[in-house]
Amino acid sequence: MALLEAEHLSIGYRTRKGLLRAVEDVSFSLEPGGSLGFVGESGCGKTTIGMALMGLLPANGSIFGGELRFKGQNLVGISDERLQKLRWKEIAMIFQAAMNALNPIQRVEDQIVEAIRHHEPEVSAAQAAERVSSLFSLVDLDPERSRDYPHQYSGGMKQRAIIAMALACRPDVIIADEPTTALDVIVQAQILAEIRRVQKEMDVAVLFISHDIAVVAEVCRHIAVMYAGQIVEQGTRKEVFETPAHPYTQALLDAYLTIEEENATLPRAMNGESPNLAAPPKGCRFYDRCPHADAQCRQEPPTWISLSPTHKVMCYGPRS
Amino acid sequence: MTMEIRRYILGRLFQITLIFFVILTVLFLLFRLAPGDPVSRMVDPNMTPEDAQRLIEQLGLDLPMWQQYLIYLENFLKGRFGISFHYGQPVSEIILNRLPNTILLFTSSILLAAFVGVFLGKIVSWKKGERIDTWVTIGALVCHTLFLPWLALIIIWVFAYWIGWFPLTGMISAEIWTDPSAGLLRKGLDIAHHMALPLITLFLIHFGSYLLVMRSSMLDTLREDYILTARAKGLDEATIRNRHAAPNAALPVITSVGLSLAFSINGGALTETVFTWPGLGRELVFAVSNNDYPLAQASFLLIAAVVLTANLVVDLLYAYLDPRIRY
Amino acid sequence: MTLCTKINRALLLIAVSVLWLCPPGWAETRQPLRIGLGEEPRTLNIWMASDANSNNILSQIYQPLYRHAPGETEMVPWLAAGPPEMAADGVTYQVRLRPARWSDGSAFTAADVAFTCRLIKEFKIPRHYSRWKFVDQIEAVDDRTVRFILKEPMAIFLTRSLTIPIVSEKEWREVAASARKQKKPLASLFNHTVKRPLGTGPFVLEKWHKGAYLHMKKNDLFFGQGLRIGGRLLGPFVEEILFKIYGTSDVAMLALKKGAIDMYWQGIQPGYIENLEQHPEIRIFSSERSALYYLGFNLRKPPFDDPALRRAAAMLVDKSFIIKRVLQGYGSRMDSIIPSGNEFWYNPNLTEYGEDLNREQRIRAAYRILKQAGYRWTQPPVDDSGKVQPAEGLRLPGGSLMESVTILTPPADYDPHRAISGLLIQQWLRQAGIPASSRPMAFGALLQQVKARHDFDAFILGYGRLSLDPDYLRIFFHSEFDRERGWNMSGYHNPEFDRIAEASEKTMDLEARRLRIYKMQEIIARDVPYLPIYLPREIEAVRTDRFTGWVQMLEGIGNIWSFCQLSPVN
Amino acid sequence: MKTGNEQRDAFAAPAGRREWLAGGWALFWENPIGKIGLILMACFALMAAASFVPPLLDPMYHPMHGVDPEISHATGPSAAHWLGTDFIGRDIFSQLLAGARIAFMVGLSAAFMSIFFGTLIGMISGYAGRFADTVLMRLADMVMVMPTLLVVLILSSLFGQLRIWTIVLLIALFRWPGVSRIIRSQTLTLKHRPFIEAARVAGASHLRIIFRHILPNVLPLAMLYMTFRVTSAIIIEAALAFLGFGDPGTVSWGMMLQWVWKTGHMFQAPYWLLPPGICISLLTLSFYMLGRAMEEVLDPRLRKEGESD
Repeated sequence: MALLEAEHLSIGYRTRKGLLRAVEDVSFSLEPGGSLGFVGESGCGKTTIGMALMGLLPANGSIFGGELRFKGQNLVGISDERLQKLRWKEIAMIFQAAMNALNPIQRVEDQIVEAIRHHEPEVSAAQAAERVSSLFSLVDLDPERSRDYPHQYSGGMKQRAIIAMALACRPDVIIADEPTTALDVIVQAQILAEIRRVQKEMDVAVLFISHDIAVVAEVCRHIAVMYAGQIVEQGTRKEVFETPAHPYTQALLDAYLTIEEENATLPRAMNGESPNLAAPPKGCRFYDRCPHADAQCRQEPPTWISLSPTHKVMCYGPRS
Repeated sequence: MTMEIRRYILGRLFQITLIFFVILTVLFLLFRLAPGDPVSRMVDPNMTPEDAQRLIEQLGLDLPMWQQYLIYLENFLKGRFGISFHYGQPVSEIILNRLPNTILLFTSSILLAAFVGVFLGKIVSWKKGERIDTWVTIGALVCHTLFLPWLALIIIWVFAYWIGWFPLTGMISAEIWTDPSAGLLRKGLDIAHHMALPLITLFLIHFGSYLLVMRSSMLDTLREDYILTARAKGLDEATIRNRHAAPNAALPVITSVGLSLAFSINGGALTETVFTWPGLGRELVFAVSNNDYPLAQASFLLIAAVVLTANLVVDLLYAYLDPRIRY
Repeated sequence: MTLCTKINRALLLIAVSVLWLCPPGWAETRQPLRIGLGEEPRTLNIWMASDANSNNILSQIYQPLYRHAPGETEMVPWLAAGPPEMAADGVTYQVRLRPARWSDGSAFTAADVAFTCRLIKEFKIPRHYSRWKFVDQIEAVDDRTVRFILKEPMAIFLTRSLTIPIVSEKEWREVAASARKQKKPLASLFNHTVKRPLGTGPFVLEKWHKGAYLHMKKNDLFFGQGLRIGGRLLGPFVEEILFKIYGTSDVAMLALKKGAIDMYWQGIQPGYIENLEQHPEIRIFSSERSALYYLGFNLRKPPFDDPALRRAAAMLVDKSFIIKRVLQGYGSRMDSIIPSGNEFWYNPNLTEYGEDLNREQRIRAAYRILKQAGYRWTQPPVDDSGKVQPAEGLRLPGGSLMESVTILTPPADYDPHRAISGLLIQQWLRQAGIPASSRPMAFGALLQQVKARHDFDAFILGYGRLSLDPDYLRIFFHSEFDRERGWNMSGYHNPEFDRIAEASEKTMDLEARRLRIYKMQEIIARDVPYLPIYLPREIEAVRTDRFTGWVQMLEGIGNIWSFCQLSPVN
Repeated sequence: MKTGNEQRDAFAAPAGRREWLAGGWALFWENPIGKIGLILMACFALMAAASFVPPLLDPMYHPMHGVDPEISHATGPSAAHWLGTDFIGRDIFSQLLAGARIAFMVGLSAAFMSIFFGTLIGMISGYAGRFADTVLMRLADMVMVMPTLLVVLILSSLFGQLRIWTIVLLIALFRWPGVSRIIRSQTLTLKHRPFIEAARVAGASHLRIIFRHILPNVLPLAMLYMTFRVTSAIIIEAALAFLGFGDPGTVSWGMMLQWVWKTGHMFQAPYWLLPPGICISLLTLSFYMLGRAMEEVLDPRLRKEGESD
């Protein structure tokens, strides 16, 4: 039975201009120890899914359709107490803005110990501290530095500390929402290697969210490409990377410059903007930016076409 | 105490002494340039012109300005503030008698206002938009803008006269303090009994501003990422509010308390005058209207010193609470 | 910040317990006499004490040889056994002393009297020295008699010199000795802090808690105990007195109504009377005062150097309006420098400017005086048909336009009556075209400008406690006193007045001196260097439920006779 | 949601300003605090305007000299005197109206002057930097530490009774540090903005840059702080008058309270004690509310600096 399953999940934000349908009819599943990557432009709803999982949607956001099951239990409409027990014990999260994700006036070790002892009250302070230093060495941070304050850490060290905190209660799933965006490329590579190693060693399922398809491809076995609140293509890393079916996925891959090809042509810039989610178009949402769009795409919303047991795409004329 | 904080304190101390010295000099010049002198106040027809002239010489008011300044500085450094023209007593004696009363009333009212302001600000910001939030905020706004002397008069009228639970004026009741059988506790309670009304007045005026600063600072802090992390850690609302949001939000309140100290000293002087609380503020108002140079100068210097030291304490408290400054 | 919440709760707990714990009224075990003071006394040093409250306290301790008694013009012997014996040469006086003791038990002797008088002469102590300048020798003949030898016969010797407070040699000998060695002897004498004054009076100071109260106890060694002086049996019959300080008269009135004090030793505003009268246990005394509140002119420069303008101004000022409106009826109009309460010296038949005239008549009278003196207007205050109209463009007899004149008054918080009177006089003078404007000023600055620099047109000032001896008439108007810081502030020079004034100082015979004083008052009323305006009455309030026996005198009930005769009701 | 900087740039360009103002007004009016503040201030402005009427009706109603022929003591509200008379028979209602005029005049002019000083010094020290900056800021620290009321008290008692305009100037001289500190930090951020660099490259003189480019951007902020300065100016003038050091020539609310207090009518004449106190408190409340509402419109980020009285 899948660790995490979403069926026709729809999430929206109540705004002055009406209900903003940030996520529309999304279905996916995550196996224990598995890794699923969500990739897409900013504003395509990938972070909203992550927040919905943790029950951290802002006041005006809510799940208005579909189901979200974690270990068979539906998370939609769950009580606060249940949710608080679930958070960090079973689902942990790494945020994008590592710069001040840690409380600036509390020692880093105390913040991690707080998480541990909140969920496992029987653990003594000494044992918790001991666990923190082993976690620090796991993410190759010098345990001596655990007593320091967040402002004494570099960006990369902060992100490693957050990863350590995420692992503190041995969760089943870690949601990583653009963990490396704020870091420079070298540190980015180290952090990604870190996440991969940790996932293997601790057998933790990872749900990776990023706008950079290469980063996602490096960490996740399964990839889901999202556009304007919908998953437009889903499949294994190899399938989506090598045989992209949806024009948007192809555009994303073209935008990803590889240094191998000698005469790499500059990618065609995509014109047009993403649709208005408060009043989404009837047909395919990628219509006005899709080079192969035709009348049919405008009229009827496309349906799922599966290219292989694990690879499916939402588009009329798949052009591999 | 690491090197940074020691250097920080030394820097601040140097700055304070510099400011204090400038205030000292400006004050001296101010008093000497002004028309009118204490001797001219004596209206008694028996005071012949020769008497007046002799008195001026005795009080040293006829010396050239710079000479008076040197004597003034020398006396100041030796802790001798000169003799009050009005009371004929050494000024230091009067100040020693009055300063503790001002500090007692001033610090207790500021502390009480700060704690209640922070406490209520924290609670109210958590319930933003609800009825309690609008009512408490408007209440704080109204309290903060009440005209202090007028509020003091109303409080005396209602609580001291009409209901009659509290004494009308002063700091101690003569009956108790002259009664040999009165013990320390009874005398202490008597002071507290007299201090209740001025304390409430100052508290009402000040807690409003601290509440408003705390509330807006909390609203800002709630948008910070580490609050999201705290919530993601599954902590309950109360822990998030008290252990993560409030301490960070309280820091700007401390600076606001520091900045408004000079303003609250004004309030202190007004309260003391209306409640006849024998503090330095009231003494300054009298000394100023009696042209009593030494007492007015010394009272103002002491009040400036109280404000400066309070500012230093506030800065140190801020440095202590915020590690980003300490290391 | 759990630490912070813990402190929070602790503080709230304390605040609540304080409020809950304080029982409203404390048990009344003893019955002290409780007196409210308007302001904290300045000092216990008798030589420095120039404010009313210090003198109120010290007058219970230090006693004079002679003093005034209610209802008698002659001075009553107090520390002295009988009237002073004057020798034929008119300059030698001998005073016999009553048997008395200082409050520490040591004997009161003639040496103390001699010491005190020599102290005043040697240090030239302000306010007292001018009354002892003309005394040549002071000797203690024996323990109970003192001889004084004057340079020349002086009428004011009995009434002014022998009423100084006598201090004990024991208390002041070392202080005077060390003061003599200082660079500034008088200042060090002034700055000597007296902790417990040694006196011969009815009460002794027990404790002065600065900023709060003074506690006095009965002096068992008081010489007057059980004696009958000035026709009155003296006590004191009160064991203890508590003097409490009240910053504002409002709060003092509340204390009186609630019984926290038995008497408020300060004149109260007429505004309180109506409310106080509703309380049966409160009695209000309204007493005559020996005071003078007046409008002074500057005779040294135009326009007020012209007596006609001064008389016209005197005509315009509606004194009864001020008394009815500003003093709410608690006061009487003044037409002479000497207050009517001083019956013996007061000249009742002086010219009263504008007495019971209405507004129009007053303006017409002023118009006539100014027209005769040669003043012109572009638009006169009275038109040809005799109807009053707004006046404009007043021109001096010399032809030049009169510039605006300012009337300086103390600020409203110092004395609301004088500030308001200034405004009213400004309006009245403008009705006759005199461009006057009243400007309140800080009291110290006002005196500096008027008394020291003589830089003013007109001012409103007053003297609260004028001595019963009319010698101040000479000090105010004798040309000798028209100099910097001198009391002849208006710069009045009249040789005829000077001659009479010098003579009056030396006439020993009362009736002869009285005629001269009458003549001096007439001259001043004619030339109007000062225009006396009003004499406020001293309004005091007491509770009658605990103590009775207040003695009413000139200047009110706060006098030694009251404190010696006051007794508990039960 | 626009971040702070974008919002600031929005009103930098002229076209954006009209749109920003319209948007700002909507946001302001929606906020209940802003609405109450504006209504209260309008009432007091009406009172101040109406204060010229009573003396014209009948000289008896002149706040300072107008004395009722029949009444010569404090009486309760009556047909002739809506709020009763003071201790010598002057009409309290006309005094209240005159007090409104004085309060507005003192509040606005003192606030304007302190903002003028504050902005000037703030811009200069922010723009000039180095020596001028340290000197001016140390001066600001020194002035900020002084209790304004007590200082003005000392000055007013020393130099004789101050006229109302000297009091206004003195208040302004001691209320500018708060503003100059905020304006300085604002100027520092603006100094490195591209359009300032462009102006400097184009050869604009320092003065032109300060007044032509920095000032317009700093002005909305200065206006915001003006409202807070108005409140402290009114309070200080009233407190001064209450202690008896106000300008005796003018009838201000503080002066009325001083008369009530000093002439012994505090506990007998509520009709005389309550109105001035209520007016001072409500007027300061209205300006305070106005300030807070404007603050939310102008720039939520500013709240971090906090405003001190």
